[in-house]
Amino acid sequence: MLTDALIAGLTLGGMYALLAMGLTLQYGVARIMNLSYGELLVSGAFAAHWLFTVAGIAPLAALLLVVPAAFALSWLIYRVLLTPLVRRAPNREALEVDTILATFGLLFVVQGVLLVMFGGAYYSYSFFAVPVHLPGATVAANRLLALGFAVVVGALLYLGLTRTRLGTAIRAVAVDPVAAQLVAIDVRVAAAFAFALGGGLVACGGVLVSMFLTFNANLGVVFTMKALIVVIMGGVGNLLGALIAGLILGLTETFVATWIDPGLTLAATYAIFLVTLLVRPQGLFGIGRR
Amino acid sequence: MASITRRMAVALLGGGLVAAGSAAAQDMKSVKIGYAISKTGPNAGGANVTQIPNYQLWVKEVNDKGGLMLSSLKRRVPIEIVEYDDRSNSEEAVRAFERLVTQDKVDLLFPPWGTGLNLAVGPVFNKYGYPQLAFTAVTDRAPDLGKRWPNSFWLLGTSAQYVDALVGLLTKMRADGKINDKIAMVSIADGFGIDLSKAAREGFTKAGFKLAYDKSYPIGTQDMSPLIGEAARSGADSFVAFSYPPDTIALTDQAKIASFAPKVMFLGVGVGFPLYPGRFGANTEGIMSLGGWSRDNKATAEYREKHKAMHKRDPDYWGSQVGYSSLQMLEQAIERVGKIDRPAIIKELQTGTFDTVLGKIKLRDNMLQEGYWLIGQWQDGFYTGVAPARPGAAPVIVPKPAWK
Amino acid sequence: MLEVSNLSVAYGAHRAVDEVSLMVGPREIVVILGANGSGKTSLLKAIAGIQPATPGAHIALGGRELTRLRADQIVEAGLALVPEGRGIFGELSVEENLLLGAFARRARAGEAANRTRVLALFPRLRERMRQEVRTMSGGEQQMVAIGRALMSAPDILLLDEPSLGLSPLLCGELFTAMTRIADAGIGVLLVEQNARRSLAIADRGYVMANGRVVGEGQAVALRTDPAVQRAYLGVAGGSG
Amino acid sequence: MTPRRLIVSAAAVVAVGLLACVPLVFGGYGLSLAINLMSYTVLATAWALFSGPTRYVSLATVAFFGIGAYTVAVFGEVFAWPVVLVIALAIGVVLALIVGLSTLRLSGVYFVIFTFGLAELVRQLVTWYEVNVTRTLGRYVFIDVTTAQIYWQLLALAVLVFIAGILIRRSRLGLALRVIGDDETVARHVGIDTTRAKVTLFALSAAFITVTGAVMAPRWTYIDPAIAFNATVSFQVLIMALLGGAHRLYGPVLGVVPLALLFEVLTANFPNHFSILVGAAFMLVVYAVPRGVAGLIEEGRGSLRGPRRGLST
Amino acid sequence: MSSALLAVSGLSRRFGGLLAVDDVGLTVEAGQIVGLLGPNGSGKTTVLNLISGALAPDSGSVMLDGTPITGLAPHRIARRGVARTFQIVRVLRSMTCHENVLAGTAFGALGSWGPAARRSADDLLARLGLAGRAATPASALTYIDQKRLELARALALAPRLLLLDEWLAGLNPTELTTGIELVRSLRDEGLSILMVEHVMDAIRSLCDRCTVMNVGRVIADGPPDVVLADPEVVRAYLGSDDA
Repeated sequence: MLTDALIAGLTLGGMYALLAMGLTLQYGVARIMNLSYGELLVSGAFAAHWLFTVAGIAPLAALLLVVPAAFALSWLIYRVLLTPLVRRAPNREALEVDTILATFGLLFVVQGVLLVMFGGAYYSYSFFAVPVHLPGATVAANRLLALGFAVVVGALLYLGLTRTRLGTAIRAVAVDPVAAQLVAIDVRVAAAFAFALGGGLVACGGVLVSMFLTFNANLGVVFTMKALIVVIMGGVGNLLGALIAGLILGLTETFVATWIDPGLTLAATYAIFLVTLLVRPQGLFGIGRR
Repeated sequence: MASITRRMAVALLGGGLVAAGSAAAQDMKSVKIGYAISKTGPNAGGANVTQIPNYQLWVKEVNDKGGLMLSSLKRRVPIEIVEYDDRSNSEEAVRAFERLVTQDKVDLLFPPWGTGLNLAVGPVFNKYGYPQLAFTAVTDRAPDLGKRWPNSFWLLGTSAQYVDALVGLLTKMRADGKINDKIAMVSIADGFGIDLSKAAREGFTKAGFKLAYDKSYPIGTQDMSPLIGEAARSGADSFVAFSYPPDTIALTDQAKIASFAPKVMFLGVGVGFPLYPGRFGANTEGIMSLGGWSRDNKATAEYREKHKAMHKRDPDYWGSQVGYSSLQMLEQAIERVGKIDRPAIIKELQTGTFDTVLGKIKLRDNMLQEGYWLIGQWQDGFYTGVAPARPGAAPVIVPKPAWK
Repeated sequence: MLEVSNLSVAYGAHRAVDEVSLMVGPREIVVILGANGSGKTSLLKAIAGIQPATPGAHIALGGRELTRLRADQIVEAGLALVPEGRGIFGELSVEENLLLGAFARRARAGEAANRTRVLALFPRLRERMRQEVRTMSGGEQQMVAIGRALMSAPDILLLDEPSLGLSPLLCGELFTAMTRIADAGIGVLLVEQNARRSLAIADRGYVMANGRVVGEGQAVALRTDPAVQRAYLGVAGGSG
Repeated sequence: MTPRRLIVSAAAVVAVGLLACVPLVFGGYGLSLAINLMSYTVLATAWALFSGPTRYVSLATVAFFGIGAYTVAVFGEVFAWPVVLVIALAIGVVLALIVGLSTLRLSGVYFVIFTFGLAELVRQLVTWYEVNVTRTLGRYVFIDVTTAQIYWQLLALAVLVFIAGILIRRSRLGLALRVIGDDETVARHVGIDTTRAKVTLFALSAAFITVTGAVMAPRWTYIDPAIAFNATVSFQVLIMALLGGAHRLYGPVLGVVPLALLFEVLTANFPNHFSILVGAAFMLVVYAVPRGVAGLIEEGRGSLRGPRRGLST
Repeated sequence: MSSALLAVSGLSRRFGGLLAVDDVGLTVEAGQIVGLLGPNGSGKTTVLNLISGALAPDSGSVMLDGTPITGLAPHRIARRGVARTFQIVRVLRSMTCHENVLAGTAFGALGSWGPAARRSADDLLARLGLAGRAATPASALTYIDQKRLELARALALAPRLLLLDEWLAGLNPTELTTGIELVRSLRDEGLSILMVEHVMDAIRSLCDRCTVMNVGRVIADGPPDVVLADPEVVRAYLGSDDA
């Protein structure tokens, strides 16, 4: 029963972490509080669904199409819609408010397009839904795959951001965009790259979760909020933080569901989140700003 | 002359109104029907499967015939539709229906989706005297509501009806020695799940069943493995879930992954949705839920074909046919009255007998009392009605076959 | 050789910098003196490209026009600024700050040599390589800032009030370091409040008031100029 | 009283008098629309009462609004209407005090997300309580309050919230809040009890929001947590107040009226493309009206003192 | 020294593993200017933060005129008569100069409000040479004027003790002379001042006493000429050539 809950919690947490990594890049590095984040995730899920049911392309192969497309789309969004806001913002707070408002608008636009294309109905398909027998527990292969992706992608990104000059440059942009220019970093390109990378990541998450979650065009906000909670719990801009916060949330949910009451899982999530914020306002692994 | 009685005055006034109304009716170009429904928001998933397709199908069919036959005009009058999105929000819904009645001056209204919104707009329907044929609301207050708002009709009935039918089935299986007396029950923490689980708790206990596991889970729960794990460990032969579509699918998925194959597997909304067999194929065999269809009912089969032709997908197996039937009832009531006289239409709906895809229907206490399936089961790729016991009821398959 | 002519910076109607011209040669230390609000910081920012200049300005480095370039391209062209408040990446380590200093393509080839030079200049950074910069003292942070700027292999280094907030001891070390930087062939343009010390190490100086250059000359001459003495060297002339 | 102030006061009295006549002139839909405008006016103005000067962006609006509505669902048929409103008010204020004391040291986006989480937490807890303790989810509210009465109550609330706003602005508390909004550290060091000032305002703002929820509840007959704690309310209030300009007392109204009417027109005419159009309109507003409508008016008058969106430093 | 206006003893504060302030004691007699010196990172600003209540000490006590104020909230300490300025100047940017000063008047020791408060705010602006700037937004001021405004706001609290954190830093010699005169005149009016400062000229000409810190500890304390000649102070702080 313990291993069962543990493994279920880890897979759920892995999914949360996967969902949050893109946002931590977009918010932590590109400084865009992207409220339309979940919509892009749902778009990824729809794309995978469409490719699978209509074109017969397996979701894992679909990643090769969807992720670059989402990367390109996000790049475009950043350059066309967000650059003017970045340029006119006198400081970080003003940019935060402006981007919250602008991406809130974007949320409706994307959702509206999805509604026109797919309607409001639920979508679901089955792929890789085979049981994997682990010692002490049985899990769905597709969920395990999502966990694996979260760990691998998280580790790769972490290494990339800390061990390479380019990655360090991206973190420098997060710390101080003005000073970053003074070491010859083209901040516009670096921020756009981080934002687009975040977009690619979230679409990847969308494709993966579409294999086991039932979704419709209205579900984006749910994912945005979950991702936000993970990002803030883990510390903004901190990939490992997102991974660990995701796992903590996942474990909390399954433990509460198993031993206390499934009715309190979401309440427990929020309670943990709120307590974390109160004890460590900068998140588990964040650095206090201001 | 000072002794004109109040009754006379009312009659005079009324006459004047009727005269004015019929003058307008003479050049009536269309029958305006309005509705606000959740095209967006959390309700959209349900509204898009069970409700909107039926509205579109019925309107198209009637207009293809030339419209509603209004004998007072001696001609058919086509239907014109005004539709809004209530965004799954009660206040939006109330205002949208107010707008439909007072601004768009529609002749009739279609109901919104779900228990909450149907109740929210109930006072508006009632205040302006429009018939409200709610077919996606399950509430224990249905009998009271029918009395409080005589213009309202609650076609899906009460949770007690469904639970009674389910308890009946399970009791018989136990008597036949096919299942033990333990039941594992989970329910969504929403009006639907709570009403049904409350009734079920009482019903099961009274019938001598033991609830080995009994929990609710919040809307938006993304992982069902703890629930399924606990249910499997509870030793119950019967698993009952009063769930919403995403959870219904997740529960099925997880049960399959965990190789949890209870002898009775009863799930909530979504089992009858077209995407369910699309997703699980042969694995649906033996799964039970609310609603159900008659395999040998020609009208039903015909409706199914029409729906499929228009929307490129099947209707759902629970609310859809009830919904379509309610529209047929409305059509027949209007044509019998012969004009858009709402009090008369309401009266006809209360008392008349109607010919629908469900068969002959007569409402009692503003509710659909019989003639439709409460419990159904996937049998050989068809979601067939198994309870209540009436002609056409298929024998229940127990135990549910193992997962493939 | 940095040549600036006709440079103006405007905030709305207010002209913070008004048609300034100046030049800095290789191996030369040039100091800009002026009261607070006389436009010195805006001038440096405009040269470095993080503050837009009004049209008509000319900024050239070794004959190459910098005027239309972005800040990052200007660094690439060989001009580095250590801004007021240091502008270091507080949440990154010393090592990472220096690594980023060499982000410019021009700096890659000589990165190792530059690093050796910076560490020779500021030996105490060597033992702090893995430390997060924000946890270091003000003086050490200033060393990181200057070191990072030097890592981009600049031809010209701009320093905005580097001694602000430093103790007298560190201040002394800093001015010594500046001399050694110039000796290595880099032109240094310095904005300083500490006129006495900066004129002591400078070759030439400019005096700014209300956004304009109102005086210039050899450092030796400025040191003895009565007007400069009165305004910038103070009357309470004692020293420790 | 200066003549100008006299004129403004007289105009305000006349305006309130005219607004009070709305239910006598418009019925049905017109009144519904007026209720919508009036309720969002109270909500957005009350929101800006706290968030405008302090620059704490709260998404907890619906937590308080929902509590108001739910109180009516629970006690609506038990007590007389004024008693119900007082109970709602008390619960709202108590929650605001608890939340305020524990959370107001968070800043920026952390506070935003915290308040959003709070609304969800309250919703989850109410749900859990109803499911496991009362075993009913979804309560029926059959109270004899007419639509016109709802409107008048909202109008009264609107008048009160404006009076409160004016009084605060002129008071020492108002100055304290603006100092906090600019620099909280400085505020503390000039002797301002920042916690008390913020919590007082937060509770006052929450009180108005809670009572608005209570007043609106009888319109829906049926209340469950999903209806009462619908997060879109929080977002809508935020957006309206920011569009109008949260740094002015009259700012939020300038956002409420155009946005509510825009939503109305779009939802009536483009039910299938509502989302796209609203989103596009929204983004247009962000790009074209960066300082809120109040900011536009100030620009027109040539004064540029208000900060962008009343939130930035 | 029970007669001291400010008496700090045994003050310690730890940040994580770092002991930023270690058993610090110092006093400010009524009507004195005391200089708090030391290398960067030696804990001077932390001491000011501990006195003004921005931080709570781990141990030790702070007495103001014989009453303990240790660990009180900053607003309480401010109301008891301790005003401060900040190392990096902090004005209320979106408010006018007048409102900036009014913020001090309204919540300080006097807590006055209304016409009298507005008058005294205007008087203070005039005193610091900002007479014509009452309606100007603080953000539009130059650096030196912002420093003046910040001091005016601190004085508006009607403090008994003024904490200046590098208030003279960044001023050119002319401005410095004016600044020194201003601080001296405040002392002459009976205000006690504790100032963190690197400008030696100011220290020599203003301070009655100096306390020097290094790595969180007090290494010297006494009259300026004695302290500044102390070999340990020279080694740790001044350096051998302060040319």
